[in-house]
Amino acid sequence: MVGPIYIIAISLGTAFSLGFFKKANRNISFGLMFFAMAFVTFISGQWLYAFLSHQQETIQIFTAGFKPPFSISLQMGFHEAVFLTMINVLGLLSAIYLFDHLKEKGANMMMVFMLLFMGLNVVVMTRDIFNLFVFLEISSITLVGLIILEKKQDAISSGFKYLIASGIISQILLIGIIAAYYYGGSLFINDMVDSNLLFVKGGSVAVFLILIAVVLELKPFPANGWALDVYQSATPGIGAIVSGAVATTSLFILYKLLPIGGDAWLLPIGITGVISFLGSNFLGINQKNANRILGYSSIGQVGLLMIIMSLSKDLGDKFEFVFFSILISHYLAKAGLFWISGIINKDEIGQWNIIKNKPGLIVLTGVFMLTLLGLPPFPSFYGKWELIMNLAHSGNFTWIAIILLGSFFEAIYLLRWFGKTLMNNENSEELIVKFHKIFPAVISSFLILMFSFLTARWSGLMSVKYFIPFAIALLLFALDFLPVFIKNIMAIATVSWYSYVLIYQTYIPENDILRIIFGFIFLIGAILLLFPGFTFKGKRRGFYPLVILMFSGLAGLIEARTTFQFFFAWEMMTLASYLLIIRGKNAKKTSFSYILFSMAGAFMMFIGFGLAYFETGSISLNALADVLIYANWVYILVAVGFLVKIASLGVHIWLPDSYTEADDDVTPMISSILVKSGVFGLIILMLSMSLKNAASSNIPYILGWIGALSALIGNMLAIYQEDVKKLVAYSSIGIMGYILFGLSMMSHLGWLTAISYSIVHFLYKALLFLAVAGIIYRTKTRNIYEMGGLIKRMPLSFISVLIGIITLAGMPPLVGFAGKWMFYNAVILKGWYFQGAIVFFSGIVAFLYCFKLIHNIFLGPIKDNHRKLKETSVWWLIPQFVLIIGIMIISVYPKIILEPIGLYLSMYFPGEGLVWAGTTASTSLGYWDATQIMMVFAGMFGVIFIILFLMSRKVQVVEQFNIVFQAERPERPETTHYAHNMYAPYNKALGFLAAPFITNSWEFIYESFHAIGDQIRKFYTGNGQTYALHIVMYVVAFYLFINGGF
Amino acid sequence: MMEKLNIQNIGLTVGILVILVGLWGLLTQKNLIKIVIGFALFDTGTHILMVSIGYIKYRTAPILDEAVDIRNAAKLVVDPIPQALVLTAIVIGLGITALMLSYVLKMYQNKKSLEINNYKDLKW
Amino acid sequence: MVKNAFIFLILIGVAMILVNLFAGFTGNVDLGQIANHYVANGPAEVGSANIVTAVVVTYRGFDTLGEVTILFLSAAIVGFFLKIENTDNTERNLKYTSEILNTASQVLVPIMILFGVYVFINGHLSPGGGFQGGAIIASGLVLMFIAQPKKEIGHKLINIIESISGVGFVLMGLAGVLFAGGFLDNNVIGLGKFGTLFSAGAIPIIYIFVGLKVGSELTGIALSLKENQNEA
Amino acid sequence: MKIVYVLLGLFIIINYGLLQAGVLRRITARVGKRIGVPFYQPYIDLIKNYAIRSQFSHGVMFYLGPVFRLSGGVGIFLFMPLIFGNEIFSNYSMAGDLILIMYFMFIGMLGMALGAGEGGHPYSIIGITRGLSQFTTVEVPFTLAVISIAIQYQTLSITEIVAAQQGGIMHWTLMTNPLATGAAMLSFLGMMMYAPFNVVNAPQENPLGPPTEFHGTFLGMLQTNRVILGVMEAILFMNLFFGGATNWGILFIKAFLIYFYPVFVGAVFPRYRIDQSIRWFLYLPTALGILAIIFI
Amino acid sequence: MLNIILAIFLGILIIVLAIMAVLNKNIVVAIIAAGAVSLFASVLYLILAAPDVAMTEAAIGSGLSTIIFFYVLNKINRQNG
Repeated sequence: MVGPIYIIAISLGTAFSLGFFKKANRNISFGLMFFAMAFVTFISGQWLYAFLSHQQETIQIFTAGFKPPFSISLQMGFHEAVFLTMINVLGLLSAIYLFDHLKEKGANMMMVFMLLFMGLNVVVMTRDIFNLFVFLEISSITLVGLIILEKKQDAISSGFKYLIASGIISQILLIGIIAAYYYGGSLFINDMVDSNLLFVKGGSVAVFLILIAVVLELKPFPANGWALDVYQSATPGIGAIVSGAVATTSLFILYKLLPIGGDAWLLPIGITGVISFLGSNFLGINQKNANRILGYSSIGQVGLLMIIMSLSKDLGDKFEFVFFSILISHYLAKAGLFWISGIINKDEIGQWNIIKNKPGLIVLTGVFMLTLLGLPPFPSFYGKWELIMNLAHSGNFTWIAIILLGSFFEAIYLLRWFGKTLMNNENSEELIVKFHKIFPAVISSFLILMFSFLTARWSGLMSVKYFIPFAIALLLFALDFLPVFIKNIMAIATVSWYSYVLIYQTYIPENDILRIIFGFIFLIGAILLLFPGFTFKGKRRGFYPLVILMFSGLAGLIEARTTFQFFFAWEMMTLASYLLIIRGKNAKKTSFSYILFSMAGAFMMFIGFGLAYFETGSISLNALADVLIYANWVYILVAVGFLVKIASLGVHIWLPDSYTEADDDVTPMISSILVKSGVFGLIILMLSMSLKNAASSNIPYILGWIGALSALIGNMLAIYQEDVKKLVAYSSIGIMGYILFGLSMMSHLGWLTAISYSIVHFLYKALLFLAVAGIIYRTKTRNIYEMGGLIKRMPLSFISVLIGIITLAGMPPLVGFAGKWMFYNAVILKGWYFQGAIVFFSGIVAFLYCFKLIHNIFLGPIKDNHRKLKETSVWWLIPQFVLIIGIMIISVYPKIILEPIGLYLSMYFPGEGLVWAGTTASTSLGYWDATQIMMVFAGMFGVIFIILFLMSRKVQVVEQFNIVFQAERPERPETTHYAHNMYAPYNKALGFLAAPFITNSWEFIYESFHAIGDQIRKFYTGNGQTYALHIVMYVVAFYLFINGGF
Repeated sequence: MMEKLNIQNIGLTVGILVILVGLWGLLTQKNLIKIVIGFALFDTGTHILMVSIGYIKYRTAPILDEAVDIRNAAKLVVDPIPQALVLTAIVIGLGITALMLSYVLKMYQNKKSLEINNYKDLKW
Repeated sequence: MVKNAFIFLILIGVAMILVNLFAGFTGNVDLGQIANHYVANGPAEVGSANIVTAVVVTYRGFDTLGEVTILFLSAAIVGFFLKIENTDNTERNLKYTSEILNTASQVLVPIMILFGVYVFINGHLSPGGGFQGGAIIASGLVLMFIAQPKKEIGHKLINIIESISGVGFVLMGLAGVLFAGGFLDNNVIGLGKFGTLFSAGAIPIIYIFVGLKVGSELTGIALSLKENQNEA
Repeated sequence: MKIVYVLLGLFIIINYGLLQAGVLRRITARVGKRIGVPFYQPYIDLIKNYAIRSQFSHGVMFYLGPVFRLSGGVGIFLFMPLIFGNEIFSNYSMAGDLILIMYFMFIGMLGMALGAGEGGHPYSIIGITRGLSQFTTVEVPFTLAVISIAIQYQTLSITEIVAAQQGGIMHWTLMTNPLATGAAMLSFLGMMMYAPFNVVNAPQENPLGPPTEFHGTFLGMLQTNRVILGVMEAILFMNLFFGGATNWGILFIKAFLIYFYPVFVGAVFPRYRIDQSIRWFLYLPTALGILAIIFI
Repeated sequence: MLNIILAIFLGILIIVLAIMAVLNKNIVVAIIAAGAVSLFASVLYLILAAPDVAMTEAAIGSGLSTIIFFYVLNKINRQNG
């Protein structure tokens, strides 16, 4: 094995000898430098391997042949090896990335570049505090040198700011060191830890100075203006180094020196971390400059890692895992983003849409951003889970709240940014991507994927089978070059196989009704809804991997037996659906609100699970039932996550636009399948918690009201929509409110209604959206006023819509009525009359938009440009008619679904179910015989029809009145539809119910955040002197805080 | 009071005062060169502080020449370590000062101003 | 004004911290354990009469390596930084200095350089060493620049001296790893007779490298700034 | 056999409805100091319409619209028990309860609206819009009243509701639950679409309105439906609030009186605009309905 | 005792010069004052029994750095003119 001392010797030797090559070919210099760095990386990697593979002991390297404390010693242990490897790998990648810069600037800059990493290496290894100071100076000087790689005025002045700031910090450190030497008698860190510095008057101040200097090196908010300017102005390759290598090293210094301060310092470090984490992420929301955002985010992440470090005692043996997984995510992803930023070379994030036509870059950007956010399957997800759960275990809920709040802030700006990268791009500026620029980012993303797998395995939370969907998604991603047709077949095959395994092989033998039902909705539904994919031409890049991920996320929900599995699947599904939505042309803004609400909901759920874990000490879903003390809290928190997904009133504002703007075949998937995940979640939650738990009984009551109001407002809003998809989308809010109401009744009938309605809703909502999408596919417009009279052109679609709305409106004889009927019974038996009345009113309101939907599209005069339209593609129609058949079967014979569900529910709700006598279902209140009704209706309808037919033998078909263009040309297109704004009087009377006050209040909150952030960030005046003052103030304030001066 | 009045304490006091004066200059002066001067003073103050800490009353420099008995040296000389550290620190300080000055020069070349308030292009 | 008052308050806070830092300061009575070791065993272990030198070059030689690197870096960065944009500036507007200075420099410069060399060669015996010697040499050269602006010392020469001495330093360090107790151990060659010029093992050699290196680096920095000054 | 009885019942109801319509038209004419049409005029209209041979259609849905409409009306008849205690005239009420009837009303409306919609005439969509809008709010007090009586009688079966009201006028819902009855009777005004809530019909009064579109056999079916529907709604209210009927005589009397009430109100009050009527239903009748639930 | 008096004298001198370096409007004076601070500090080091440091400070702190300051100042003044 090559000794660690060679890291220094080789780096320095090479750097010094580069002086010989100053005039020589720069490729040679670069080759030398690169070779040396590669060798250094090899040394550190070799040690890491040794530590991982066999029981390598931590070794000490003594310089000058004397033992410490008499000489400077270096240490090579497992942690050092890990950090060194990270730093050096980044160094190598950065060298590749900066190849052209370095080559242009010549040997001088190569020396500087190389010595930066040498300095960081020594800083990690050294056990002598003064030595640490010296090499820290080396790294800051080299960094200042590298800032001017690109000669910009900004870069130079920010370099000066950096020099001033780091100069002050190092002086503070120096004073601390000399005082510590005086009081402790040694510069050897191990001695300092052992000595009683803290108990000597003055010694504790020395420790304070040392540690505060280290903290300042971590660029804590708000004493970090200088660092932000560097991030912003230096070439992004340097940003990658600062946030990837320098910050990592600084964290290691803190880790190394923190023991000097002892336990008393843990809390202050944690608070510093909190301020950094919250503060910089909060201010990040307001930023528009890409590199500066990354700077804010870096500082935030470092804050998080400081928090984790300060909580090491609470995390126990999970500390390493948590710390490492979050660190590695940040390290790889942040560097990657900086690199991409360098490729794009645009300051404003608004201009990032230049990568619109570079799918590879988009994928990379996505991977990095999502990694930063801690979404599955990336390493930080597992880290965050363990972090939160272990904190919950020891009851640190304040910390949890802080961490999640900060993460949420971070999510806001990162996701907004991600949305902007996908914005439509008008200017056709061509982006040239050089290989050596993209290569490091690619490597970094591969490493992320590798670590995703490794951390997942290391966490012990995931079995291998959870990676199957990822493997399939990756495979599909690799096969992305194939035409849609083949990929669609593959996707259908995959889902079919999955549903065969899950439903047929697992649930049906187990007779697990709930899982059969939802498995059916999620997976069989998926198969049906994949059919329209055949109509798409071209490649549809990236679509199929996401679809597979989404559906496997849904399947994972059903499969989940622990809260972790559930949360994992939940996040994965959310993520995949977000990415699917964002593919829509104008879906950037709305997908942003979708993911924000989802993330907020998921975080709530996270806290809820944590709370449950705190009380029961188990992550099994069944253990939720044992939650007693905090039952209400758990219940509320977890339910919020589900309520977001089903778009309950208050958190519904994401839904309409998301549905509308998503691709036409994605919309049915989301609206009819994805939302059911919320329903399923609620069912699981309620089954586990409420039924066995009297304490939470008043929460369902509140949920009931929320459901009722959602139903009302959703339907109310639907009737005014002129966008056909939006109309159906709002109706989803209504229907989901309806289901929520049913569930929250907590009675046999209520649940029967809700569950059966979930199935029915799946059927007709998929049907409606498919039909609508099929129509849009032909008419190329979503505006309802640009359609009309299509019944003759698209009779099959008309039948679909007709069946769909009859079911939706709950008219007999179709199965929609079953819901209404059971509902009445349930409401009256439960005694929730007023909520029930509201739900009924909204059900009638639903009738209005149903009619609008079918009338304005299919009836009335046809538009001129639609006269030649054909019926929509068969691929849209196949699933529609399968769904219609489904509806008809259940309509004629609802017993086939209602009876098994009833049986299943009677396990939980004994009594008060439906009593079946033949085809008649009855409750203590009323009775209903769907089969007979259907027969009577059919007979009656037939007879009347025959009568009419006989009496009107010679019917002459004539054109409609065409009153549209009678004399004047309309100025606005919508006025050409004779039924435009058909519910104007309704709006006049009840329009206030549809006023967007919820949207407005959310926007107000969002705007206030911006305004506050905008004011706060003013203190970053840009003046280097002010930044220096911030540092000094920070030190004084910290001192006062620690010594209780405040 | 009088027993506190020894060279060591004088050194410490001077060091602290120079540090404060240097910081004052660093934080209040608007001229870039004066800021660098402030920093250099800060640096010098720290060095004085460090050397003072190593001092021991009535002892001589840690050089074992004819004046110092080698066998009894430990009782005769002052602490060499702070001195060694200061040596290093002085050189580092020079390096940083030189860097700062070259930055000042470059900034001046670009904007023709030594006023620090004129270098606020990056902010927020 | 208000801001200055505020800064004043902050500085009072700093003063408070520093005063607290030395609140427990009583003044040394005896050497600490480590210093004691250095003074007591230094002559035997390292062979240097100047204990500071022993500490700087051997016991804490690694720091010195870092320190030299820092100077090296500043020189490199300053040189790189100020070199740019005036490469094509051939027209030099030189001003002539006074006769006295000119004559004095001709006498003084060689003496200063010699003195510098003396200082770093004798670093292990008397006060001074590589840094001081290097600085003195650099001062001498700078004096020469002032007196005789026409006189040129190429960057190239400086670079080569710098590189050779740097590599030499590192190689000495490695020699310590290979032939003695560890990196920068001065025992690679015999310690010699205590108190003589050829003693203290590798210390004089290292100090020669350090002296050359520091001298060339400082000269390099000065040269970079000076060259720049001639540009209009 | 059932079918025969059902058809018999239907026959009775249609005839009764036609007569009642004629009589009421004459009465309103008298109130307005006019002579009015003969009481058998509805028969004449009906026969005339069915006899017209020339037919125009705008398409399938236009053709099916009246079928749907009539199906809705007949459906309500089919699922409504007519005579209490009479197995023969309980129709198919064993197939569904009160809720079924409430929702069956939609079918006819939907079919009619679709048919009219395909005609493409602007007046028809105006009428439909108004009708649907008003109908949503009319249903609110009615729903509340239904819930109220369902709570009261703990059943949703019409037959059982009627059964619970037997034994004299004091057992009628009218007496036992006057608030619910009040709410329901107010919403009944809206259901029957007489003034002041008949702005819905305004387009039809226009010479270019839907009746011109739907003509001949179509119009005949619509008229048939209107006859049946009017009577059946009256019978529904009779069953729910006025003790039902144990024989045809009582049924005729009660139905006539109930039917007469909106006509009477309509003769007195002027029309509301549609937004006014929406608000009106959501104020007083709804308040009554809520009270009915609270005080049950 | 003499040492102490000398030290006090030097100390006062250093502080006065330092204040001068910071407050004096003339940058040339300020630079010279700062150099003088280093120079007198090196004398103080001698009193503090640190000849090595004294030499370094004299050569580097008061010598080279002052020269560098002047170089830069000179350069700036030339650009100005």
